[in-house]
Amino acid sequence: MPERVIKTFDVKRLEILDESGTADESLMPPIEEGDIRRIYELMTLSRIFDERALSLQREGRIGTYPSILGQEAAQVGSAFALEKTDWVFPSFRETGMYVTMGYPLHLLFQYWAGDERGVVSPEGLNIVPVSVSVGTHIPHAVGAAMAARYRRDRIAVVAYFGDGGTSKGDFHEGFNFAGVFRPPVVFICQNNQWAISVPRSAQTGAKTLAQKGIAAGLECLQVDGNDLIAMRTAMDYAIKRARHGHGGMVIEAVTYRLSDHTTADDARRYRPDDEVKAAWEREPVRRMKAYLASLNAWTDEEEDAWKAECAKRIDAEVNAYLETKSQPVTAMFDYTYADVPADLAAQRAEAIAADKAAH
Amino acid sequence: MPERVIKTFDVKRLEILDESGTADESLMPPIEEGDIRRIYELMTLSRIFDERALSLQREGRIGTYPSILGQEAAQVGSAFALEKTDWVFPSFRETGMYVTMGYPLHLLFQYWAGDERGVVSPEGLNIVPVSVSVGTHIPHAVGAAMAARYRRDRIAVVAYFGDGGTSKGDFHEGFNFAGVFRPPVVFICQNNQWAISVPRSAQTGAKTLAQKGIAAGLECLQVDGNDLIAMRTAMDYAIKRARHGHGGMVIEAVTYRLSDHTTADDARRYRPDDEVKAAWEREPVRRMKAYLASLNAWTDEEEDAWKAECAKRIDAEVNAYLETKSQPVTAMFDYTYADVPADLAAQRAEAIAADKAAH
Amino acid sequence: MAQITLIEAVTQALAHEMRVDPSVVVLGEDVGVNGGVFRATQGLQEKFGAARVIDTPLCETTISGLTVGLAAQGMKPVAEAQFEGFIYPMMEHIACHAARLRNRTRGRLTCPAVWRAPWGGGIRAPEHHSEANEHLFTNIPGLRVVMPSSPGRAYGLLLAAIRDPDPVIFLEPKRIYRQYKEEVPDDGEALPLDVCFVLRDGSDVTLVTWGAQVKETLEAADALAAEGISAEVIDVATLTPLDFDTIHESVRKTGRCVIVHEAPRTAGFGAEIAARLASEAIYDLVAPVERVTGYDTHIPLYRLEMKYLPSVDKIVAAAKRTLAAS
Amino acid sequence: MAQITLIEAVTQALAHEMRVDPSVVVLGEDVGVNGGVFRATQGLQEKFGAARVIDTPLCETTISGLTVGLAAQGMKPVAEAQFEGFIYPMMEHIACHAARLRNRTRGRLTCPAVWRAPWGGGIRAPEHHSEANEHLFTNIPGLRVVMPSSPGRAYGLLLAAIRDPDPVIFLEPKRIYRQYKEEVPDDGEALPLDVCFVLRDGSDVTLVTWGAQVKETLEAADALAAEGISAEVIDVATLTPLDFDTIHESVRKTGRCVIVHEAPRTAGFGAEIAARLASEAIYDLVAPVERVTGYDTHIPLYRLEMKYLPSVDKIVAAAKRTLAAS
Ligand SMILES: Cc1ncc(C[n+]2csc(CCOP(=O)(O)OP(=O)(O)O)c2C)c(N)n1
Ligand SMILES: Cc1ncc(C[n+]2csc(CCOP(=O)(O)OP(=O)(O)O)c2C)c(N)n1
Ligand SMILES: [Mg+2]
Ligand SMILES: [Mg+2]
Repeated sequence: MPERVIKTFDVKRLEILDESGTADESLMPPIEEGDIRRIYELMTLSRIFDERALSLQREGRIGTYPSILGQEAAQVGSAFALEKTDWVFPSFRETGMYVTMGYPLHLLFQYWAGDERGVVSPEGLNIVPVSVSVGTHIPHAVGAAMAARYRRDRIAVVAYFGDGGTSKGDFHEGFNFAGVFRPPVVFICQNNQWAISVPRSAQTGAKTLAQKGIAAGLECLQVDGNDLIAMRTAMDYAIKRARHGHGGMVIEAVTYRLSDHTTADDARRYRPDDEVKAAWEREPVRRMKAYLASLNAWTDEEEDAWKAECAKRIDAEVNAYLETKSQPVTAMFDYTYADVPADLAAQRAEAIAADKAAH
Repeated sequence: MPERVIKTFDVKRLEILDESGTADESLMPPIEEGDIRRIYELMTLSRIFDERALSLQREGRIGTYPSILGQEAAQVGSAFALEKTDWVFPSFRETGMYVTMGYPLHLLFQYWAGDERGVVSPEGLNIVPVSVSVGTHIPHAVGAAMAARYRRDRIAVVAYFGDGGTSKGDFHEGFNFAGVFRPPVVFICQNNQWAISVPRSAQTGAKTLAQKGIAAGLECLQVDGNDLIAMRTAMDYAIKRARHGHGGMVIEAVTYRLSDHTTADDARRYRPDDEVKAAWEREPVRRMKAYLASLNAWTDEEEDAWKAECAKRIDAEVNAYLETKSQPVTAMFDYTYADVPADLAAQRAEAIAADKAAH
Repeated sequence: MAQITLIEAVTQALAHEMRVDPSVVVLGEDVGVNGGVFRATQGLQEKFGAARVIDTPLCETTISGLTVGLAAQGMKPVAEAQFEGFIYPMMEHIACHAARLRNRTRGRLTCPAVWRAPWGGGIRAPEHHSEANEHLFTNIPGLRVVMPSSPGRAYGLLLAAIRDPDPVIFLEPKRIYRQYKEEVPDDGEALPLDVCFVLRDGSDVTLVTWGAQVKETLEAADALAAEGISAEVIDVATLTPLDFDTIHESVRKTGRCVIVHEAPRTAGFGAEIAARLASEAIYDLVAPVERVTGYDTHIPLYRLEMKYLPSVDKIVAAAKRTLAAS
Repeated sequence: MAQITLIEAVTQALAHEMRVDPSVVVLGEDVGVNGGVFRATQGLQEKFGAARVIDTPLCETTISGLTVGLAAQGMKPVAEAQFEGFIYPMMEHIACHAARLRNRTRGRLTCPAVWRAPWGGGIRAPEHHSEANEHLFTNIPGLRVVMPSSPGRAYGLLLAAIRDPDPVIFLEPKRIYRQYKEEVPDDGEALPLDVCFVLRDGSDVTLVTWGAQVKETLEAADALAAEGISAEVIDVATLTPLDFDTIHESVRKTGRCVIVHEAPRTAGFGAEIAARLASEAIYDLVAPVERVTGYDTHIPLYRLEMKYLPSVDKIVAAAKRTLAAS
């Protein structure tokens, strides 16, 4: 059938550090060595937190936990570009972002141990609660960005979600809205190749997830999500655009979920070992370390000292978590409304009595 | 920021008859003159039905009605490619499709006059009820296509929707699903430039609606939706692909809603007269007539005779509708479940009694 | 002072609150240039600009989610569902996010937002335009579900809803949008939420209802009065949190209760009121509680819809049954 | 014969029906290769192939809509919502399409589909994984809402749900998925829908419940028996259409009723049962109807969730209140 082309779209990809940690110098952005070290430290800290969370879960001290193993660069690299005044709308697998933003880490243990207080950002940090319902936070982020646009706040709003999240209606509607009004929102899709047991290839017929931005008229870019330098570079660009009123942008960070989906999952049921083994070759922490080593900016002693420091810090966070008392039974009533309605106050009294009777 | 292009997409457009009705002969498909006449007749019949529906509404003999004025080519041209065994999932503005499929037209009056029986396809015709909730029928169509695929039925499933419909989550999810499993479904987006008062440009930041297929990895095409020959050509291609197991396809039919949104709307509140005037220059019926005339395939006498015939036919349909008795009060109970549950049977008896008492 | 209809009272309340509070924004399909398909937002975009009266794309899920995002940032969004039949895709954001934001963040983030929707049948509308589905919201903690039944209450309750620090579902009985006019001063005086309104005093039977059915119920009370039966009429107004005390007080006096609503009977909100009576007022009741409701079927297309809805006759008959029972 | 758990009974029923009826297909997230996150569909894809056990993308709206489309074409789809907290985006297709397809087409098209969802709290799960939101469905005509409470009833009721010519919402109390085993012959024998099951005879008080709470309620009956109080226990099983006769018959005998459910109290389905009692059994009742339910708050994260749920103590106390009242 004869037709004429009326529009052409390119999907581009950015990668700077290769798998061995060698940088393409022609693409290397100006970036201070201190920053690079700092970023590497945050990646390591994230990984050590993650390991500890897994062992706390095995010991029954926290509940279901989603590991970020393999996604440290995508998270730390993107969050490093943010200011404290920006607003972050995470999915449920963003430990690296929390670590980077300086969130009190004992709260994360507390949240995964079934305590609402763990997901409340302290004043001065703007991270909304984890979005367990996949993709639902995307329209929230667009709404927050619309509020910023209305008030002319010079902030960016960032939403994190996964490859699975791109199949949801919320994703599409949120993107489309952002394409129309162009508020300052940056969408970071961590394509870790799996949505529980569903591989990326069965999630969508699209060849890239970045191209989903085309449907909304949004600028889009695929990035090697295991390449910290590329992530940071792309994110700096996207955030700057957003802050300067140029509208939303989509970053597909191609990475890999090296662990099970969560501690409630067993990935061996559905994915081949070789795929995982191959993915380990591309994992971001070793790659970054190699790069630092090539700059002579990181020694084995520094590595050991930092790891020891991380272990100490995480120990302290675990202790802080373990020492936190449970909320009283009234905690389930007191934030339902600004004031407790009369009937609810009666139920609250019932609950207090039932709780006393049970002890 | 330096990047490399990893994927390129073209959006193509098909147009064969220009606004004056002159065909680009190099693009003209083999098509019998009889078919062309027949298609023109269906367009005219659709328009006359539409006019009559509007006047019945003004007389209070039917309820709210959505006119298809200006969209006759998009509807007749696409429906003409269908077989009776295919399944059609219409939106609420597809009179031209019903006319083309040979649906008993008095039923349409009945439906818009608030009688469920009006939307029940007679056996042998597979048109599911009008989808008033915009976009919700898109996943249904994909489901029906999945059933066809499972059973290896050699049919196509067609879903009609508007430019507004492309903003809904159902649209995206349905498209994405179709992109993964590639069942035989053809999506026809009638981009009539308006969703009630919201213009196409405020509906999405995408430059074309066709490109929304890219997000799902679906083949997509923009067509001059006022060009009957192009519509038919595109649709033949899409249906053939679907029937032969090559998966779904999106056709954006660019057209214009010349009338108000429905009889409950007043489009002068929100759109400029000149836009409408300009759109009349591109309307499909006159264009088609000019083409037929250029072929010497249609005379003024034929035109007059056919219009008289249409008026007669529509008169008969109006009478058939007006003579249809209302359903009894029990009609609201008898199709709620296969069998009426006990409590509902009691309510049914209540309703019969209340109805008797009221007379 | 001019007399206004219920829908004009909605517009008046929106305009008032936008005037006094710059954090109030209105969003939805066709709410801007077109002023809403029922004209509830007529003139607002001209007055307050397109940044505050936002014509959205056709995407109920995101209108709802956007509302949560805006409210979480301290705005006071008023979202419109064009008809209540299209509110389903808004549910997740209402139930899982709006209603819980305060709870999830221990009060750090809140959701002072309003979801407005034209509600109910009786206007000869197409399919999905006549729903009475307040049940979707009444079992969800953290929400208020409010329904006005007169121009004055529309104005006062909508002001209260916008000012309320928690999310409110504001259902507008479209059948009475233009049924009659009354004087509604634009004085910014809100009416209390969480309170039932006693519209008519009576001593023999309590008629409890909300929304469009208030009209039929008041007429039924007239008809009963003509036969010497004294009916008290209560407009629930805020369904949740329910002001059961006002209902209970009335039933203490009358001993009889007829609940009227247009949603299907089974598990409609009338059930909650009857349940409270069965738990807390059983010794006051001298007759079975009656429910006059829509049937447990879908509201039919418009040819039959009036036969589906509660009517004066049905209400009168039910009230008489309670009197015959004791 | 092997003893099986409730979740194994679900798998057994699915496998049975897929074996005997080629129009049965299963779809949802992770239902194929992974066998479902709870293993409800374990082994089905191996047995019946990927064309009949469909791993979908992550799109609840479309899983639900697809189910309507498949069913309209004469298939018998069984869709899974991975948790009931994610069922909200499925609502519109259930309420506006599945429940109405027969009605809209005067019987030409029907929707013989099942929506399965793990339901309720008590498994120390993350947010949105512990919902008891059956209220979403109980006011919707044209649906059946079914909840099993034992392996045997899971098998028999799920077979019935799949065979039913109308759409069924099948809510599986995940807290008791693996609580105990019982013998469930794979004989293809369905149990009746629209019927309450009397699990224990008693004469002093009727305890009415469904789903996971059946366990606590039976234990409460034991505890009451130890104190000389004879409690009848009814498992509602099919919430709508409700078999009120069985409940009424019991209350006629006992004069007292305690309704137990884990959803919030206000406008929970317990209200409907209490309302029916207030309308049809008021002269049989000798004490106020009691509801032991979740509070009108969101179910808290898992640290506090057991304090939210009804407990044996709370049920016993309520039953005693009904005895003290008369
Ligand atoms: C709406 C919704 N449906 C289902 C689930 C259950 N679930 C949790 S995570 C997940 C997969 C998410 O995949 P992806 O978006 O790729 O994120 P990832 O887990 O890989 O980080 C699913 C299906 C959920 N949380 N929310
Ligand atoms: C889900 C939903 N939201 C809102 C409406 C009200 N409504 C009816 S038609 C329409 C605009 C549809 O625009 P489009 O999809 O372009 O179709 P068109 O009317 O132009 O044929 C709207 C908003 C609806 N019917 N369904
Ligand atoms: Mg993933
Ligand atoms: Mg349109």
